[in-house]
Parts: sequence; C-alpha cells; structure tokens
Amino acid sequence: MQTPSVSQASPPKRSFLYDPNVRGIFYQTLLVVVVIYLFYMAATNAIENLRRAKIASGFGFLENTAGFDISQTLITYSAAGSTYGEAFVVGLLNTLVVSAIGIVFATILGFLIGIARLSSNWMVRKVSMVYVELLRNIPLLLQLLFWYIAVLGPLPQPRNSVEMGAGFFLNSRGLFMPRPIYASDIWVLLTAIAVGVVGSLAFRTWARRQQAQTGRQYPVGLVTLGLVLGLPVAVWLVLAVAGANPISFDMPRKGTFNLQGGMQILPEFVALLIGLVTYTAAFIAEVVRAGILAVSKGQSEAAGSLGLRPGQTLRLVVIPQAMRVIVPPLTSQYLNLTKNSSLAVAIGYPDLVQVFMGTVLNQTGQAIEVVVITMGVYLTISLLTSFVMNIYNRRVAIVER
Amino acid sequence: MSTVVDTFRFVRNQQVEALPPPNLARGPIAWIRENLFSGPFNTILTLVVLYLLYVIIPPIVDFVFVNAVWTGTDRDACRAETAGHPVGACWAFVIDKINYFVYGSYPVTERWRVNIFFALLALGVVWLLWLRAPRRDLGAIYFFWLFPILSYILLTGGDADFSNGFWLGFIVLSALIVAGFGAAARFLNAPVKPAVLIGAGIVAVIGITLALLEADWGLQPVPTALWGGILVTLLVATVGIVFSLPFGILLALGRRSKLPIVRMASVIFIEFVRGVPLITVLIMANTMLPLFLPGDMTVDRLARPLIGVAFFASAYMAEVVRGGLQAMPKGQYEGAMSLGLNYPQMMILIILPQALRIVIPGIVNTFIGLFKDTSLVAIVGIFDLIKTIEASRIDPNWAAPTISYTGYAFAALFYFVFCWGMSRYSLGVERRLATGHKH
Amino acid sequence: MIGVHKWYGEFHVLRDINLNVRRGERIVICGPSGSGKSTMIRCINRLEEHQKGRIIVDGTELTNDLKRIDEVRRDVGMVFQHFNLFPHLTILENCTLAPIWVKKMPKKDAEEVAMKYLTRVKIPEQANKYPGQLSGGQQQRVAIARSLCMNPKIMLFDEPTSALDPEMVKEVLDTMVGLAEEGMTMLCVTHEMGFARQVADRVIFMDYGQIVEMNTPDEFFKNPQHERTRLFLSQILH
Amino acid sequence: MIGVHKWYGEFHVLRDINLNVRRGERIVICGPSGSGKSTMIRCINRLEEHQKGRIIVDGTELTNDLKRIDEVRRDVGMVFQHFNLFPHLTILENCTLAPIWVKKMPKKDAEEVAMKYLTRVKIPEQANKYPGQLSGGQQQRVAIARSLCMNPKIMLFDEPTSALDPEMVKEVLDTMVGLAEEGMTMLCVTHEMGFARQVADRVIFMDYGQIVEMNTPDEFFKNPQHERTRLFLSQILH
Amino acid sequence: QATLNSVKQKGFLTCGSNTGLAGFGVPDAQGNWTGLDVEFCRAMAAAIFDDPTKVRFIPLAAKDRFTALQSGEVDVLARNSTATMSRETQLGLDFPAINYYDGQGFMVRKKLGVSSAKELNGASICTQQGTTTELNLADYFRANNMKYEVVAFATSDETFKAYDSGRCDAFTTDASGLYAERLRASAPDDHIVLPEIISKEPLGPAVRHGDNQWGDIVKFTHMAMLNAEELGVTKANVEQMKTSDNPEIKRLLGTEGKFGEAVGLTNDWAVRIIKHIGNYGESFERNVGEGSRLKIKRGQNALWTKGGLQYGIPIR
Ligand SMILES: Nc1ncnc2c1ncn2[C@@H]1O[C@H](COP(=O)(O)OP(=O)(O)OP(=O)(O)O)[C@@H](O)[C@H]1O
Ligand SMILES: Nc1ncnc2c1ncn2[C@@H]1O[C@H](COP(=O)(O)OP(=O)(O)OP(=O)(O)O)[C@@H](O)[C@H]1O
Ligand SMILES: [Mg+2]
Ligand SMILES: [Mg+2]
Repeated sequence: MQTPSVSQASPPKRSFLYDPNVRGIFYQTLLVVVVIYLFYMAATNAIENLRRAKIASGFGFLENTAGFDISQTLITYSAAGSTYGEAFVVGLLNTLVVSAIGIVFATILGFLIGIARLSSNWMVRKVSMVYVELLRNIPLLLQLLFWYIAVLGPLPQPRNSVEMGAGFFLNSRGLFMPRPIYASDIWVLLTAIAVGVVGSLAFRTWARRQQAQTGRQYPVGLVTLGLVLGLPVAVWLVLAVAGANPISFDMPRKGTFNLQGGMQILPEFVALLIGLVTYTAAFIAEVVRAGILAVSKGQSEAAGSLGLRPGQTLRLVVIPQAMRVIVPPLTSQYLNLTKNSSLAVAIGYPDLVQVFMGTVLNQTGQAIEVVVITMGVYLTISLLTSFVMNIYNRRVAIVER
Repeated sequence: MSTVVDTFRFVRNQQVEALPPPNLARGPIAWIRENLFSGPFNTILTLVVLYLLYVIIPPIVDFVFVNAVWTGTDRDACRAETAGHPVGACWAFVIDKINYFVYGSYPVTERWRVNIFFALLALGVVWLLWLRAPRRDLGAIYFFWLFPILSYILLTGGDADFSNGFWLGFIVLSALIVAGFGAAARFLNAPVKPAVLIGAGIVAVIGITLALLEADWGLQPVPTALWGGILVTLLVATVGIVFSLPFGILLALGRRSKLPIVRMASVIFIEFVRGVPLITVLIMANTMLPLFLPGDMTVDRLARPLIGVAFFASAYMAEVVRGGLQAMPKGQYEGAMSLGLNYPQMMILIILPQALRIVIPGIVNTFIGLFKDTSLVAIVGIFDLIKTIEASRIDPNWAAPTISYTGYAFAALFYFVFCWGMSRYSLGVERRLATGHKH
Repeated sequence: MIGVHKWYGEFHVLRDINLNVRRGERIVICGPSGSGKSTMIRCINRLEEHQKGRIIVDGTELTNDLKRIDEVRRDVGMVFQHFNLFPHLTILENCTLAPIWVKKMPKKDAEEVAMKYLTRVKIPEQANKYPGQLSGGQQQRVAIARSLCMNPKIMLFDEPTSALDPEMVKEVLDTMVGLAEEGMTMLCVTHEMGFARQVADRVIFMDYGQIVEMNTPDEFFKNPQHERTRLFLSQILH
Repeated sequence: MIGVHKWYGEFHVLRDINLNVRRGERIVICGPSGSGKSTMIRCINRLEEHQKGRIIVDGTELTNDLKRIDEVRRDVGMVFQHFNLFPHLTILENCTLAPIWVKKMPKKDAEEVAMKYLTRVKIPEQANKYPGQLSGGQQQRVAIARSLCMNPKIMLFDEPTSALDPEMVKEVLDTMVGLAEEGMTMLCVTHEMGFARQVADRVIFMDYGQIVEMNTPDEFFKNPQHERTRLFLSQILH
Repeated sequence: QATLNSVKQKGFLTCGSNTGLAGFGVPDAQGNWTGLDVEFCRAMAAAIFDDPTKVRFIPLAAKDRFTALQSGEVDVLARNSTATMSRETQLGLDFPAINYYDGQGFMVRKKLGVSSAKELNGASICTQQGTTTELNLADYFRANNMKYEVVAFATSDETFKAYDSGRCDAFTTDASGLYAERLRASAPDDHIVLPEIISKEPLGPAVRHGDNQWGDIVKFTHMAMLNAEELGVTKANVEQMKTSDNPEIKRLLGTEGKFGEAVGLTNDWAVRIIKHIGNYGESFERNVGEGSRLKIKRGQNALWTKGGLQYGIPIR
C-alpha cells in the first residue's frame, strides 16, 4: 500500500466568528434576550395596569362564593354555597361530557360515512360525498346556530310537549326521560353483567383453543354480544316478572312551567352535540377513506389470491393496516372536537369557556388567572393525548421495523 | 382464427387487430343495474337513500325556491298571514339588508373604498393562486407588502398621526441601523458596501411604509367600530393569511433548526397555540392584550382579534410548511450546499420555492379552516358577517318566522361558496403536483 | 385458455389468447412492457375478469360464480413482483393466515406446514420477524412459501425478481428452480433468460396482447422465428 | 486526508483514511455497498463532518470555520447519484444559480459560461427546459455542467451512473472521460470498471470504512493483492 | 396623564356604549348612534368641544366593558352599568353620577297567566352572563325558596332571542331593558313585564378611579342637565335664558362665576350642553319616555321636586 505523504498544509487556525457553534450561541442568546425582554415588559405592564385598575390578583378568588347558577351541573352545585372553584369543575365536567359523548358518536357516524364514500353503490357514494363537502365547508358556529335556533328552537312549549312514550318527552326545554332509581336488589343485575363479561372472555379463550386444535371457528362476536347485553336484560325481565324490581323510574310529570322530575337533557347540549358530531364526522369520514385507500391494492389482491373471501380480506388484512394510517389523524380530530366544544358559548351551553371564561371572568375581573387556567386545561388535554398517541405510534412503528 | 390449443410450437404471423369491446351491457339501464341494484344489499341501500332524499330534498326546494319571497320592504311580505301564502325563505330580507351584510355600518358615501379593497384583494389572490400567472414573485411583494398598506390607507383613511418627534427619531435610528450593518460587515471581514446597501434597503422599506401610512390622503377617517359584515370577515381572513405565511415559515424553519433554544421556542409556541381553542385565544387577545401594554397605549378593538387570529394561523401554517420542508429530499439540500450556497441562499432559492409549492394544497386547506374560523370573532363582539346577520334578524321591522333561517342560509351559502371553491382549487393543485413536476 | 379476449375500457389488452398448459409443465412468459403478460396470468386466478373466451383451470371453468373462483384460487398460488406480504403480521402469521381462515386448519398444524415451507425456502429462522425487517430476497421467498402453504397445484409468478437487487435475484431463482424440479406446474413471467433456459418446458413471447411466438427454450433462443422476437432477444441478451 | 475517522453515532464508518491526491490526478474508488465510499468523498466537501484527523483541500484545512468551508466548496464540484437538480428551475437557471449568487457574477456572463459548459456536455438545446423533461442521462450531464460552471479545481462523483438506465450510462461516462482528458482532478466512486481502466490514475478499494487496496488500474485488475478485492472483482466482472 | 388633556389632544371623546339597547345606546345601519347614554356622551363632547359629534362610540359587550375602561380604551363608559360597591372598590371604577334609576324585573308571555314573580317557581329564565342581573336572580330565588333553571348568554341579543323563541319562560334584566327589548319581540303585545322589581340598579356613566377632574366633568355634565330641567332651561330657550336674572340660572349658564374653568372647561360649558342636547328631561322624553317607542314613565327618574330621585347638586 502506498503511504500518503503529508502535504504542505496550513495549520488549522480557528476563526472565531466563522465558527457555526459560536454563531449559533449568538443567535440563541439574542432570541432568549428578546423573549425575556418581551415577557418582562408584559409582566411589568400587567402588574402596573392591575395595580392601577385595582384588580385583585392570585388564585384566591377560586375560594370565593360564586353566587350565580348554572343550568347543567354534574356535581352538586348551588349559587349559595359553591365557590368559583366548583363552578370551574362544573364547566370542565360539562366540557368533558359533551366531548366524550361527541367523540363516540362522531366516530361511529364518521366511519359509516367514510365507508359509504367507497361504496360500490353510486347513490350512496354521491350522497355521502355531498354530506362531507357540505358540512366541511360551512363554519361550525353557523351550524351550531342552525341546530340550536332553527331546528331545536321551534320545538313546542312544555305544555304541548311531544310525548314519545315510555316517559320520554320532547319540548323546547329539551328532552325529558325517566330517571332510574336503583333499588337494593340491584346487585342481581350487576352480577348478571359481570357474569356476561367473564363468560364472554372465557368463551373467547375457549374458541381460540378450539381453533388451534381442530380448526373449527365460532362466532365470537355474536356470543359476546349475547352474553354482555342479552344476559342482564334477560335477568331483569325475569326479576320484573317475579315482582322484584331492581330499577324503578322517576317519570317526568307536568308542572306549572315545565315538566318536573325525570332526567332532562338541555337543548343547548343536544344542539352542541349534534353540531359537533355531524361536523367532526365529515372530517373523520375523510380520514377513514384515506386510510382505507392507503392500503395498497396489492394487499387485497394478495389476500384474494390466497383464497380469502372479501369479508375476511377486509377484516384480517385491510382494516388492521388502515387503522395505523387512520389513528393519528383520528386523534387530532378528537382533539379538534374537544377544542370546538368551546363554541358552546355561542348557544349558552355551560361548558368550561362559557362558565369560567364567561361568567367567572366577568364577576371577578381576574382575566389573567382565568385565561391561564382555561388555556392550561385545554393544553393539558392536548398534550396528554399527543403523549399517549406518541407512545402508541412508537409501539406500532417498532413492530413494523 | 388459428387455434393453438395443444400446439407446442407456435408463431403468429398476422397481428390480431385491436377490436372494440364486445357489446357488453351498456346504456343507462345497465348502468343503473350495475351501480344501484347489483345485489339485494345494494338495492336496499339505494331504496333507503332514495327515501331519505325524498324526505329531505322537497322541503328544502320548497323553502329555498318555491315558497321563497323575493320582493318586499318589511315583515309583512314574509308573514304567511299577511302575505296570504306559505312563506319559505325571505330573500327580500337579505336583499333589503345586503348592504349592511357587506359593509356593516361603513359610511355610505365611503363605500367605494371598500369596493376597491375587495378588488385589490381579488387581484392579489388570483395573482398568487393562479400557478401560471406572470411574475408571481412581484405578486408576493404586492400581496404581502403593498396590498396591506393600500388596504390600511383605504379602509381607515390613512393619516396615522405619529407624534412630533417620531420622524426625527426614525432618522436617527435608521442611521444607526445602516451604520450597524456597515460595522458588522467590516468586523466580519465581509464587503462593506453590500451590507450597507442591505441595511439601507431595510430602512427604506420601513420608512416608505410609515410615510405612506402617515401621509394625509384626504380620505375621511372611518373608525373600525363602523366596519362590519363581509368586509370584516374577509379582512380577518386576509390578515390571517398575510401574517401567518411569513411567520409560519419562520416558525417552521425554527422548528427544524439545529439550535436547541430556537427549536424549543418554536415548538413551545406552535404546540401551545395548537393545543388551545381559537376562542380562548380570541378572548385572551381581547381581555389580556390591553393589560400587557403600557398604561396609555390601547389597541383597536378590531385589531385585537386580528392579532389573535394571526398568531393562531401562524402556528398551523408552520406545521404545514414543516411538512413541505420534510418532504424535500435531502439531495436538494446537498446539491445546494455542494454548490457553495449559504443557508439563507439555499433556503430562499432552492428549498422554500419547492417546499411551498408542494404544500399549496395544505396552505389552502389551512386557509379554508381559517376562513371558517373567522366566524368566531363574532363571539368577541366583532361585527363580522354572522354578527350582522344576528343583529338584523332581531330587527322588529323584519320580524317574521323564517327570517332566522334565511339569514343563516345566506351566511351558509356565502361560506360554502368560498370554502368549497378553495377546496376544489387545492384538489386541482394536488392532482397537478401528483402527476409530476412538469411545467 | 381458449380464445381469451379482454378489454380495459376501450383498450384491447388480451387478444385471442390460446394456451393449454399440461400438468407439471413449466412455462416462461416474456415480452416487452405493457404487452399484457401480467394481465394474462392475473386472469388465470381471476384477479382480472376476461370478457370473451374460456379459461378452465384444473377442470373448473372460470365464470362469475363465486364458489368456483374460490375453488380455483385455492388451487392456484401467486407470487407478485412487489411481494405483497402483510406488513402487520409476522412471517409465520403471513404463512398461516390463509390455511387457518380458508382451509380451516388448526393453528398448530398450519404452523407446522408453514415452518416446513419456510425451511424449504431456507428462512425458518426469520419466522417471528416482520416483513419490514427482511431483505427483498427474503421477502420474496416468504411470499413463495406463503403460496405454497395452501398446497396449490399451479403456481403463477409475475416478475418475481424484477424488484430485487442483483445479489438477491439468485436466491429467489434458486428457490424457484427447486420448485420446478419437484414437478410443480408453473407459469412464470420473467426476463431472467438463464432461468428460462434452465427450467422452462416452453417459452412464450407476447406482444400487443397476443402470443407472438411459443417454443421450447432451446429453439426459442437459438432460432427465433418472428421478427419481433428477434428484436426483443437482441435487446435483452446484450 | 490524514488519519481521518468518522462515526455515525456508535458506528465507525471511516477508519484511518489516509489519501493524498495530487493535482490533475484521477482516482476511482470502488468497494461493496456500505463500505463508506460515499461518506469519504462527502467529507471532502464537508457535506459530512469528520471527527478525527485532518482533511486539507488545496491548502485549506476543513474545520468548523464557515468561511473555509465556503472556500472549499467553491473549489470542489460534486455530482450525485440522483443528480439533485433543482426541479423548479430551468436547466440554464440551474447552471447559473451558483455563479450568480456565490460568485456574484453578472447574469449575462453566468449565462454565457453556462451555455459553454452545456455545449461541452452536448445539450445546449435543452437550456430552457425543466429537469423533469429530460432523460436521466441528460440530467446527469446537466449536473456535471452545473458543477463545472463554478470552475472547480476538483470534481467529486458519487456513483454518477448507477441510477441510470444502461443505455444512458455511456453518454455520461463519455462526458466524464472527456473531462478527465482535459486534466481535471477527479475522485470518482463508480463500479464501471471499464471507465476505471480507461481514465484512472489510481483505483482504491474500500471495505469496512478502510482503504483496503490502492493501485494503478492495470495492477489492480490484473493482480489484486488482497483477498477481499479478489472476491469483489469476481462478483462484479461476471 | 389627565384624561381631559388627552381627549382634547385627540380631538374626540371615546365612549363605551351598549352593542344595541333601544333607547339607551343603539346604532342604526348607517352607524348613527341614539339613546339616553349616547346623548350623555354627546353632552360631554358638547361641553368639551362645543360639538356633540366629536364622539367615537365603541360598542362593548357586558363582559368586556370594564376591561375596556380600565385599559384606557374608552374615556367614559356610558352603557347602562350598575354602580356597585365592588365595582367601585375592586374594579377601580367611579360612578360619578346616576343618570337612570332602574331595577331588575321579569318579562313573561301573557299566555302563561303569571302575574307575579313569586309564581315563577320552576321556570326557566334567560339572562345575560357577567351581569349583576345573574347574581340578583340567584339571590331572589334563593331568598324566596324557589327553584329555577338559568340559561345564560353572552349578549343581550342572544338572550332575548332565546326567550322570544320559547327557550325560557321568563326573561330578566333591568326594567328599562325589558321595555327596550320588548319592542323587538316578534309580537310585542304578547309579553308583559311583571310588577316586581327585585333589585336596585342605579345606572350611570363610569370612569377610571383616580382622575378626579375627569370624574367631576362627568358628574357635572349630568348635574347641569338636571339643574337645567329644574330651572326650566331648555334647548329652545337657552339663548334667551342667558339674559335671565335668576342667579341660579346665571351660575349655570356661566354668566356669573367661573365654574367651568374650575374643571378645565369653558364657562359656557352648560350652555353648550343644553344648546346641543337639551336638559335631562328633554333627553329622557326623546329617548325612553312617552315621546319614544319605549314609553317608560319618569317614575323614580323624575326630578326630586316631582317625587323622583333625580336631584341636581347646586352649582355654586
Ligand atoms: N387497470 C387497468 N386499466 C387500464 N389499463 C390497464 C390496467 N392495467 C393494465 N393496463 C394496460 O394494459 C396493458 C398491459 O398491461 P400488463 O400489466 O399486463 O403488461 P405487462 O406485459 O405485464 O407489462 P410489464 O412488463 O410492464 O409488467 C398496458 O398497456 C397497461 O397500460
Ligand atoms: N446518516 C447516517 N447515519 C447513520 N449511518 C449512516 C448514515 N449514512 C450512512 N450510514 C452508514 O454508513 C455506512 C457507509 O455508508 P456509505 O453511504 O458511505 O456507503 P457506500 O460505500 O457509499 O455504499 P453504497 O455503495 O451503498 O452507496 C453504511 O453502513 C451506512 O449504513
Ligand atoms: Mg407486469
Ligand atoms: Mg454511496
């Protein structure tokens, strides 16, 4: 091997200003200084302004009595005894409830429409396309106002409530339904449910073992459904016939102004829920469609050439792969739905923003604290979700590499 | 035809000509059978959908067209008992109020200024979005610099009053900046002249901008409290896009920077903004912005949501741009570096033009979202289209049962036309990009 | 295949294809790109529908009857150019999927069969990895094993080596030669002329959707009859 | 290059590379995939950073100093496997970009220079097309012209022909031979042994990040010294 | 910086107003503002500039009106705001004068057959969020041991529309507001205002704490209008009155004493107000009284001499 001779190299003298590291440090210091200065200015101004305006600061106000009422409360709350802190919890829970229910329904509707968009039926395809295009291109606020004012507004007054039977009433104050009251022998029902769950799990294991040994396959899904849902219902019916009633219902009755008793679902809640669900479903439909299309045709062809039926191909090959594509954007749709639930302010549903950033902010004037808390809550929800999603994604990714 | 069943050797001497497809079942009936009734399940689906359409469509048509009222000057025209027939949409109401919906309370005699603003906006949008338009670089300068200034002057009347010492201070500051650029160049052993020129250029642009804003153009000032309707809706959306694109690009570059603090700052900003609902940003801009400014400084009521929207849109835009940057093959960076281009040159000449092109659909989609979100400024009391409709629908003069529907239908139509148009456009671009980069 | 024609819309892809394959015969199909080779073999297991003519596989005629299609597909294995392994399943699961769900084989037996064929293609040790973790050549061998697990009577190959790096081509071809030697009926679209010479009973040359020439490999390469064939061969065998 | 080492994370890619290239010398580098060939020549114009040892290009040592890197890059042209042309610019703009912005040449002069080199690589008539409209071979020639426009003292080629269809390889190699004949200093990673024989002054064989063998082409091909080299050559020259 | 100076420097007064409450502050489609509160601001502009048009109105929602005042965005807030102790002490505001004595009431549909607020047990009630109304409501129902369902909205528009469309049985706000909103109902005659007034709602212009000169100007703008009414000085006769011998009139109209200059205005400040706007009674009648569509009786807002609460502090 040839030994290379050392050439007449210039000694490496370092020019300080051209070192990218030095430049990097300079730019970053500059940035830090600017940011700190901005924060400092904002903080001093805020302190000065607050002092001048004599606005109290600190989070002490959360302990003060709220003094106002809220139409939907999931925890016990009253204007007299409850604090701003409790009002905050009420608002937060209301946000979470409408988001959680919204997510469930939006997912179902979104998947249906997404699959409908790929249907071989021309009419189904076109109608679902129109649905998606229409809903996606009109502001959610407008849709909420539409549902609230135009659709739910004209419902009849309580005196002329629509009776839907079984103790369900519909009127401009919302949907009224029987409230279940649990008797002492409710444990029988609970046991039935538990048995159903355990039984279906056991069946699942058994079916798998059967398959491994004999190749026979059983309708696991159907049996599970039967055990989990059917068994408790059957038990309840038997109990009812036997005269022991584990659940009785508090039926809504007509009162002076409104129906009394029972359970009431506010029209604000319904409008918000319908709006969020139909709007988000349009986006989810697109996500689902893209996910299914992302699974290459080769995959279903390969499955077909192995002799799998179209249904099996879908279940065993296409959907598991599509789900990986679908889940990340689906999560961000869930987050959007949660964030969009803040539009509740426009139709008077007492969510976090309406209760806390609306009433509490106005009654206390402590804008900074209230805004910080509210944003913090949404941020926490978002960050938690993306944290969980990252873990999920990493797991999926590792499996694939 | 030669048959080769069981022939081991075979040579075809005549080519079989391409034949038209056999007369497969064609025509509308076959089409319907194939697409609507191919099997029991599909047939049921078709029937269900048909029934749904039957339930939904006729009432809508009745409402929008058949029973609609097109002329009239007050509520009597749109009340069934006075009009003497069932009343659907009350378009007469929209027609009567249309000027309010478009201009809000903008003084009648000055509305031509708003019309010019609309025209300028249309010009800018077409220039930028039409991929074959000439000199799109000039278009960008127009849209991101000239157009905002012109709009400001037109809409407010210009004539911003700076205090007396302002220009003196400005001149001193400019001199300092130019000198600073020169000194820095000398210090860094770079040619001084271009550095000074760059400094002077920056100063000149700022100076011209400010001078244009201060000049008295003889226009009657119109306070923002009078603006309203579609004017405000478009304004909020425009401000969103004009600011979010440059800031979004900066943030995206920041997020991909190798410098940890820069990257962290960008990430924090982006994730923070994307993690909270727009309404909270708007409420924050509305109630907290004044607190953060020195005591005697105030921000215009309309400007506050604009600032909020600009921030909000920047974060979303940053993520879109980042997608584009990430999609750029590494080879492009390397090609540029191996030619000796430095970082800004590489970004401006090579990477960004391509990356932004790739993400035009993403940008347009963000813009659609932004455009829809502008409706939220109504919640913080800005008179955008929705708010003007809300205000009009409670006008006792027009109190009639279908007024609300009609107003919302009008707004829905307005938003739908814009958003749907844009989404078609972005689909078109996407398709063109997918078929390759050929010009 | 008797007088098979097929159209894509207005485009006449397959024109009067007549071909009779005997049991245990090994046929190599070549021809320029777009000549309809893939389409032809995809018609055999009904991934594409033909519009005229008859295709009879092992006594079953392919029609619109779903049941028959299933039967045929069970008997015909196919290996694709791009492997088309299922990325979300391990190699073993890829191989056992069809036996379990289509043949209703007990899982244990299916795994045994799968391991047998994986050993056959010389990668039993990869059984618990995922396709993404394997090299192209290994993936293609898994694809072959996956088909074999269904115990097909006929194997179709659509350019099984064209997406592979040169080094990996050999390992896949070796596997295929092995199969051929065991007497499997094979239809193989490939441009690997070495392979064709070594194992093919017949070579078919296609162009414009037609079978232009068909002959034993010896004759085919030494003495091509048709103008088009000569041109093509001169391009391929530089 | 003196005792250059480089790591990717924990992975030692370049191990004690010593190489002295004289002006006007033409060097061909070959070796198996992953042996660090690309990495080595990318270190020369600092697309990668080395962690130990010294690299001196034309009297300038490569350190963290931005200014020197700029200087070196101005003197060193590089041609990539995947061309890396800028698809949003015309051929002419691709070629004039660097002269205008880096060398601050007036646009007219830059265009003249560009046309000169485009003529040199025999595609002046394509000047106003976009890269997407050209064939691979033409694109690679544009890439060469683009580098030449900066008047580099050294040209680096990283497998310039491996992404091309066989027909186009020749036109690119011809261009490179032409360049070599004009006395340009060249380092070229390639597996085209014909080219190596024709123009190289030295051939380097790399493996596992080391220079395993270095010799004149004649000796190298006829009489490889190292076990590894012999193996490699036998694979390549089928 | 003193507010008066900055207002003079700007050349106009910025006045926080309601987003739209008939009779108090409401813009028409052309952006012309009218109403009792609006005229108060115009009166101030008249006093300062001798030109009632030098006002810019900034419509404010209930929930951000005080922030706007605190941040200096508006010079004075004339937006039917209730003076309360906590607003004066904790929010740092001053209510120098009360230009409308009000109280919270209820409006219901006639059909309902309710004639007293005490019968509202179990009703749904629409109210505006972030107001004293919301708190009074809670207090009242608690005090009377009644249950109710509250539906709160951000603006009065939304609140009233919800009531009008049947979402609530009752609508509550200040009585003046009830009358104003009733005009906008699709059928105004179907609604009645219940007799109970459940709270004291002294409404008046508000300014920031600490600038006493500015506070004085606000206070005495109102007092000048009251005194003018008491003394019979009207928009029509103010020029003749200048020659009056009545010392009280002379002091009011600045022909005697230097009361105007003492607060940083000119001595004919009151003349300017009356010339352009008129006295309190005139303004009241024009905007909310019998001469307007609201048809509200003077009631508590009559001069003290007529049994009301409006009592002009003497100018001397
Ligand atoms: N789904 C389709 N719709 C319309 N045309 C098609 C479709 N699939 C293939 N074709 C056309 O049919 C012709 C034959 O295609 P085929 O894939 O069978 O060719 P091939 O001989 O396998 O070519 P290659 O060597 O490139 O794989 C081509 O011209 C192709 O463009
Ligand atoms: N950015 C990187 N990070 C980590 N490892 C890398 C990186 N780039 C290359 N490598 C590894 O460094 C080794 C040398 O890579 P290099 O590209 O120099 O090889 P090569 O000889 O050019 O191979 P080829 O013939 O495939 O181009 C390879 O094992 C590769 O996996
Ligand atoms: Mg093919
Ligand atoms: Mg390489």
